[in-house]
Amino acid sequence: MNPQQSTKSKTQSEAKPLTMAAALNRAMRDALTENENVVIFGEDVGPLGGVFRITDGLNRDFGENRVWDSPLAESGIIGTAIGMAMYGLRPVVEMQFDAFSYPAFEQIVSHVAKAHNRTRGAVRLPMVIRIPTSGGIGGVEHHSDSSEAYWTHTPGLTVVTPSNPTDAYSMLLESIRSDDPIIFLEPKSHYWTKEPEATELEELPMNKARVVREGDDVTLISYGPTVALALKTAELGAAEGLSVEVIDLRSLSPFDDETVGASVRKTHRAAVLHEAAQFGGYGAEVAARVTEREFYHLASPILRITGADIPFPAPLLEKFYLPNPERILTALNSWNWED
Amino acid sequence: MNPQQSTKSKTQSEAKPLTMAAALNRAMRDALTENENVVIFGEDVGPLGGVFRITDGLNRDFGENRVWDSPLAESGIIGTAIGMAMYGLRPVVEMQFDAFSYPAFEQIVSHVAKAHNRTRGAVRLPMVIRIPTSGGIGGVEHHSDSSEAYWTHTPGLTVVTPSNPTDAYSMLLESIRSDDPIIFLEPKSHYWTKEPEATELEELPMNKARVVREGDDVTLISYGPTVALALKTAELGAAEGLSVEVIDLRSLSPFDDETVGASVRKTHRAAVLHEAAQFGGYGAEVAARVTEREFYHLASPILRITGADIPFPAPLLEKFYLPNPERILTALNSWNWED
Amino acid sequence: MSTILATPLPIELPDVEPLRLIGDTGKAVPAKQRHGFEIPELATLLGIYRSMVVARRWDTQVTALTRQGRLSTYPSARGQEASEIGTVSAMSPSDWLFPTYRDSIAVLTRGVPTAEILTGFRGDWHCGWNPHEHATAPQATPLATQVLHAVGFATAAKLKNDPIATVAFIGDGATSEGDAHEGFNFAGVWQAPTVFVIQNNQFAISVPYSKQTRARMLADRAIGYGIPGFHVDGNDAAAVYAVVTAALDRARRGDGPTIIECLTYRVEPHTNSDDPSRYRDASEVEKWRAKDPIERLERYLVSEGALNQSVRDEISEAAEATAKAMREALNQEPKLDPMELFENVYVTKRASLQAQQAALQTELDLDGDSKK
Amino acid sequence: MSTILATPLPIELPDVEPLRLIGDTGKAVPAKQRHGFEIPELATLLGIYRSMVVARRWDTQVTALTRQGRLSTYPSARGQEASEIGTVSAMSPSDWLFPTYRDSIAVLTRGVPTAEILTGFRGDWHCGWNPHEHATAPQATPLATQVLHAVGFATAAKLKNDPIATVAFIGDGATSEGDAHEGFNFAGVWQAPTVFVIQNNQFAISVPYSKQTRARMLADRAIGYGIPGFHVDGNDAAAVYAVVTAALDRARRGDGPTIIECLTYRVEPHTNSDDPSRYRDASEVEKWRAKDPIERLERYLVSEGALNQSVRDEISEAAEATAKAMREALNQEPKLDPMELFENVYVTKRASLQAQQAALQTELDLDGDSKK
Ligand SMILES: Cc1ncc(C[n+]2csc(CCOP(=O)(O)OP(=O)(O)O)c2C)c(N)n1
Ligand SMILES: Cc1ncc(C[n+]2csc(CCOP(=O)(O)OP(=O)(O)O)c2C)c(N)n1
Ligand SMILES: [Mg+2]
Ligand SMILES: [Mg+2]
Repeated sequence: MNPQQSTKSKTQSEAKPLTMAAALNRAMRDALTENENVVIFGEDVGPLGGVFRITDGLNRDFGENRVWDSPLAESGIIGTAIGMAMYGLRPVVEMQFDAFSYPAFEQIVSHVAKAHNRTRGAVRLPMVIRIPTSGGIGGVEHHSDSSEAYWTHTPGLTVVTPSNPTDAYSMLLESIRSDDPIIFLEPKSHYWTKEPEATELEELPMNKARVVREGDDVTLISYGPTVALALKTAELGAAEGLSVEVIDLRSLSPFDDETVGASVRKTHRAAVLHEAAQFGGYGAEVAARVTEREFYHLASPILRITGADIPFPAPLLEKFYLPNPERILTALNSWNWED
Repeated sequence: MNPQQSTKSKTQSEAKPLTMAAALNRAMRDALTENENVVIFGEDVGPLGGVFRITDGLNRDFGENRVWDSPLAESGIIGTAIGMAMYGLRPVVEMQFDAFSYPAFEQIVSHVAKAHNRTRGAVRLPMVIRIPTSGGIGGVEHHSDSSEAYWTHTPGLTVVTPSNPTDAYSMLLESIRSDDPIIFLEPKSHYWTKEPEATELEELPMNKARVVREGDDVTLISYGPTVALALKTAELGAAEGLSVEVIDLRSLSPFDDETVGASVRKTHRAAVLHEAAQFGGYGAEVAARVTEREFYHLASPILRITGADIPFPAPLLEKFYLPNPERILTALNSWNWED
Repeated sequence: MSTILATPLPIELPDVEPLRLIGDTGKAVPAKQRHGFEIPELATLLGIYRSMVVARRWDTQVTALTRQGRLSTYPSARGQEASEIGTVSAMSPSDWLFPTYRDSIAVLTRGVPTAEILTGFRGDWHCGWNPHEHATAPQATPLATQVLHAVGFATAAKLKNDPIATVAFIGDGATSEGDAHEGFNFAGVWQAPTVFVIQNNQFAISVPYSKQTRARMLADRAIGYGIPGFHVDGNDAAAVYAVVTAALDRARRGDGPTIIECLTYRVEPHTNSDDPSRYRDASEVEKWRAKDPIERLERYLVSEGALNQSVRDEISEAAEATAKAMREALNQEPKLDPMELFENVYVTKRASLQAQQAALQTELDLDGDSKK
Repeated sequence: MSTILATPLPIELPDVEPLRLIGDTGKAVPAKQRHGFEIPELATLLGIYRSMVVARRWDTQVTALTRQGRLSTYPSARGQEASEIGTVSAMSPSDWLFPTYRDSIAVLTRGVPTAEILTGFRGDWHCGWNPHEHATAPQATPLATQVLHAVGFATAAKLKNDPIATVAFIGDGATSEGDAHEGFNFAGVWQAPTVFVIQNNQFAISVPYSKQTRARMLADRAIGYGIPGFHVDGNDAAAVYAVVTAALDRARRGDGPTIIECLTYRVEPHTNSDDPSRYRDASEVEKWRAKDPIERLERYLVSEGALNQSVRDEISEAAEATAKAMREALNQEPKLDPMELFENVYVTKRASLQAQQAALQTELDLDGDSKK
């Protein structure tokens, strides 16, 4: 069966998942069903269903040869996944948290990202590296990192992150079907957020950003865990008479210059939100590239509203670190709005 | 003997080194002499003196207990250096090339960067991680990476890089004396560049940027291997009537906002140069932060003139990848100079 | 001699039972099965027993309060007291311990105050104690990384002719990480005075030993590093204490590192958020609960006449006092100072961080004002 | 049985000589010292000998041209021909090889054309051949990483009931890396059909075995993964071939992985830019040059009457032809297309990369114009 034949929307509409966790689970289930080369392995992804239960039931339903627990070694997981992908399988592996992908850094940066280029296109590595990312759940040290800047700076990697169940489903399925290796960042604080009943998001390829709320005064550029934050800020802003356009980037690499550029040319102002530290963070790329392209349309510098340049705090202190709507609005008010 | 008592300038003037390699060697020699807690280890840094011979003679002169070859494992080198630094030693370790520091990524990001913060200042890790960085020497795959963006995005790390022998000496000595862990990037293409006889650079703390050439029309922000490139471009520019100010950042983290800001407020235009890929590269931070601070002084967007968003090319193709003076001048000419 | 190891291994190596000095039922193992080790003196064992009882009570209390949501997370070491306490009881105060998240009771036994241990699990800061004050490193979360720290620390001490040793705890799962290997190997080459105590509790979260490695036993790893390896009954505090003591002596004598595998079992869930019903039978857990290390040592002490009612009472009281202190520590509101977030990122102050700190202070001040 | 491994190891394990089937002087080792292995048939050995001679000539030629600066770098495998060729001669064409930078002669013997091997060392592209065409992965530079790829590939084949095996070469130094450990361990648990061939040439650039590990031998590592380990004379092509063949059979039978340590020596510098006088005695090198693996096999074949002058002549001619082809390949100007730099970074085309590609094209066009 040709995986491309099954249409995403059909599979999805059959049973619309309510939480992002359920959506991700369904995407893997559908991928396992549609393509016998899809395999899933990693730490605790088998009978336990992963520490977040995202692979719940898959080991039971597809068996040990399709979904299994590996020994506890991240470089080992990525390295063996590379070999499997070279063979022709489509491994979907889980790093338990961002910080626990670091032991696999060399395999990801020196091999996953480079094998296709190294071999002039002869070796493809169709693999997905799922990483529950970011904070907001009061995790102890090493459980709340945001690692996107490391991956997005690495040529050869594609980095995407959904912010809602609909996207989680379609983007994960698209990632598994992709012939490129994909870093798939799952905002863990939103695993259990339910899709508002009313939402009927349009299907969109994963390399496109989405305008999730229209506005005129300022463009808030967000992704993964900060999309909900941006929307909340927009609500508050509206109450104060500020019309905020919210963009969900969805794909961090590649970056959708068109969608973002169009918005900024309309609003003339923009801010980018993320949880990671600011210095050299992903927001730097967003600010730099949008400024390069839209400088003469900008009324004020692009703001970065992000985590501070400190290690992610202990659980009881994370609220001081994470951007919040008030902080964002204060930052926006720092602009000279007379210009 | 208190290491802080010996003045840098004195030791240095005794025998001014000619190449950066010799300067670095002398800095380590002086550090080993002045402080018995300094130790040096890593792959091949003993009798061989390192693959670039930067530790030449140190094992012979200081013995196996001060300078020695470790087993071949980068995580092992960093991890054991952490333990030694906890004990009170000041390890100076070498990663043979940027790409071979990646196996140590977890130890660097999750421990080196975080131990002091984790323990509320109780545990200090005075260690220096030397990394020969960047391309330009026709190295085969994995021998020409520029890893600075990974380190500079990591709170807790200090990242510096010299561009000339004088700085190489003083900055390495200052790094070894520092109580913070330092990532010390050595532009390998300049190891054998000799200091022009005439140069008498002033001593400068390593956290300060240096204006290495004054100019009025544009600020070229460079560091490590791109400083010489920037200077060459400035020469060419001068011939065309373009007055280029060249800044050598020296410290990548922290960033010297004052020196760079002052220059940009004077020239109203800036470009940042580096070898690493552009997307999410260090130049993004430079462009973003300088724009944030100096937006109303900027006549045009800050340009990033960098490597392309591709893996570092094979030796015979690197010349197409590395920025060159013509490319830089062309880029500068892309600005609307009428503004 | 020219025998060769060039045949499949199962043929070469004999079956092995873990070393034990006191059997399941609390009886001393016959001398000829003790492989040269002696049962520690009663006074020593009584001290260990006392620490184990106190630790169990403390662990139980922490677990209960974690279930109530008072702590962010807590990985219990219930059932592993013989390994945990047997090990640290063999250490001298100046030897350094490199523990993991699992080893809170070992840290407690080292003398770190309750409140300082709970800091990390409650979430007011990452590490609550000053490692230099207690010769105890922060509890490592990134698996196996601490093994290398222990080797580096020990090597530094050796270079300085400082006669201390280090002990690194590591779990069975974590031995699969590259860092474990690098640590064992560096220690062998450098003859670092380090004792590696592998607590093989047979699970890494949900993953059983059989999916972790095909090694007969983890002690076998030692052979590949040219260092001694011991396979010890991890529920026999006497055996753990005796072997760790011998290994520490060896280390201090300059004879290098040792790997000690303590075979035990994690009777509790991995942490409070785990659900073991998904991956193991309750009956297996019950089997191991019956092999309780505290009961075993207690039976031995009783049979040797070393544990009378008044000692028992005293120990109970100490345990209750520790539990009470634990509850009280937790009842103290944590002192949270968001400004501290910026204080120790670097030793050398940074203007940019001070600016971020000031911005947060302004935000909090405004917030305070708006709430007035 | 309840023997125990609870004593320092040197007491437990016997001295071990590496397995050899043909001795230093070219004589067959007595049957009872062959540990169950048979000397391969003469026809097989003659084929191996032929490949070794060709490989030596090729390697010598490449080394010479590298000294002249015609290649960017070249790590010679001179003196390791028995390990390199003995191994790949045991493989079937559909088995996959995962080589390192050191193993060009193995890649050559697999049938990859000279020009395609030299691509990487000359520097026109990172890897010159299509791995799928030759069942040979790119030569790995990041040490030990390829071990995991070999395990993953083999596991995938096993999952698909595809009866192939994989072979990963790895150096003595690289066995210290975490990835080597993870690879051996994963292979054990998954019973991957992989053969790990450790070429212990006793140096990692300048670092001798004694600073790399305290293990008696690297084959001992196998014990800690519950898999078979063999310690083989890496200068005896017959032994290497026999043991690798047995291990591949085992793998294909579903009996899992094997570690084979080939004890040999790097007689050349690490690469052309190395200076061995800084770290080892020339006399040691001479000692090992005298143990030349080609001469040893030659003596055996001659003594068995399998190598007459006409065969020798034919082999010499083949070797010269290979060297000539090598020189010719290098005389071809490399085809360099800077536009290709952007073509295969992703399978899925990216607008941003196409823009960067176009910008470079414009720059080159302008440059071309300006030079007209
Ligand atoms: C590098 C890394 N990977 C993954 C994790 C997540 N994790 C925490 S504990 C654990 C299981 C560890 O098992 P084991 O080593 O046997 O120790 P135990 O918990 O049984 O004491 C895992 C996978 C981690 N902390 N660090
Ligand atoms: C991860 C990594 N670290 C360091 C290097 C640099 N390096 C290349 S070869 C080498 C020595 C390898 O020795 P060994 O594994 O014994 O192989 P040999 O060269 O002797 O064949 C080193 C340190 C590398 N390529 N990769
Ligand atoms: Mg365990
Ligand atoms: Mg070697």
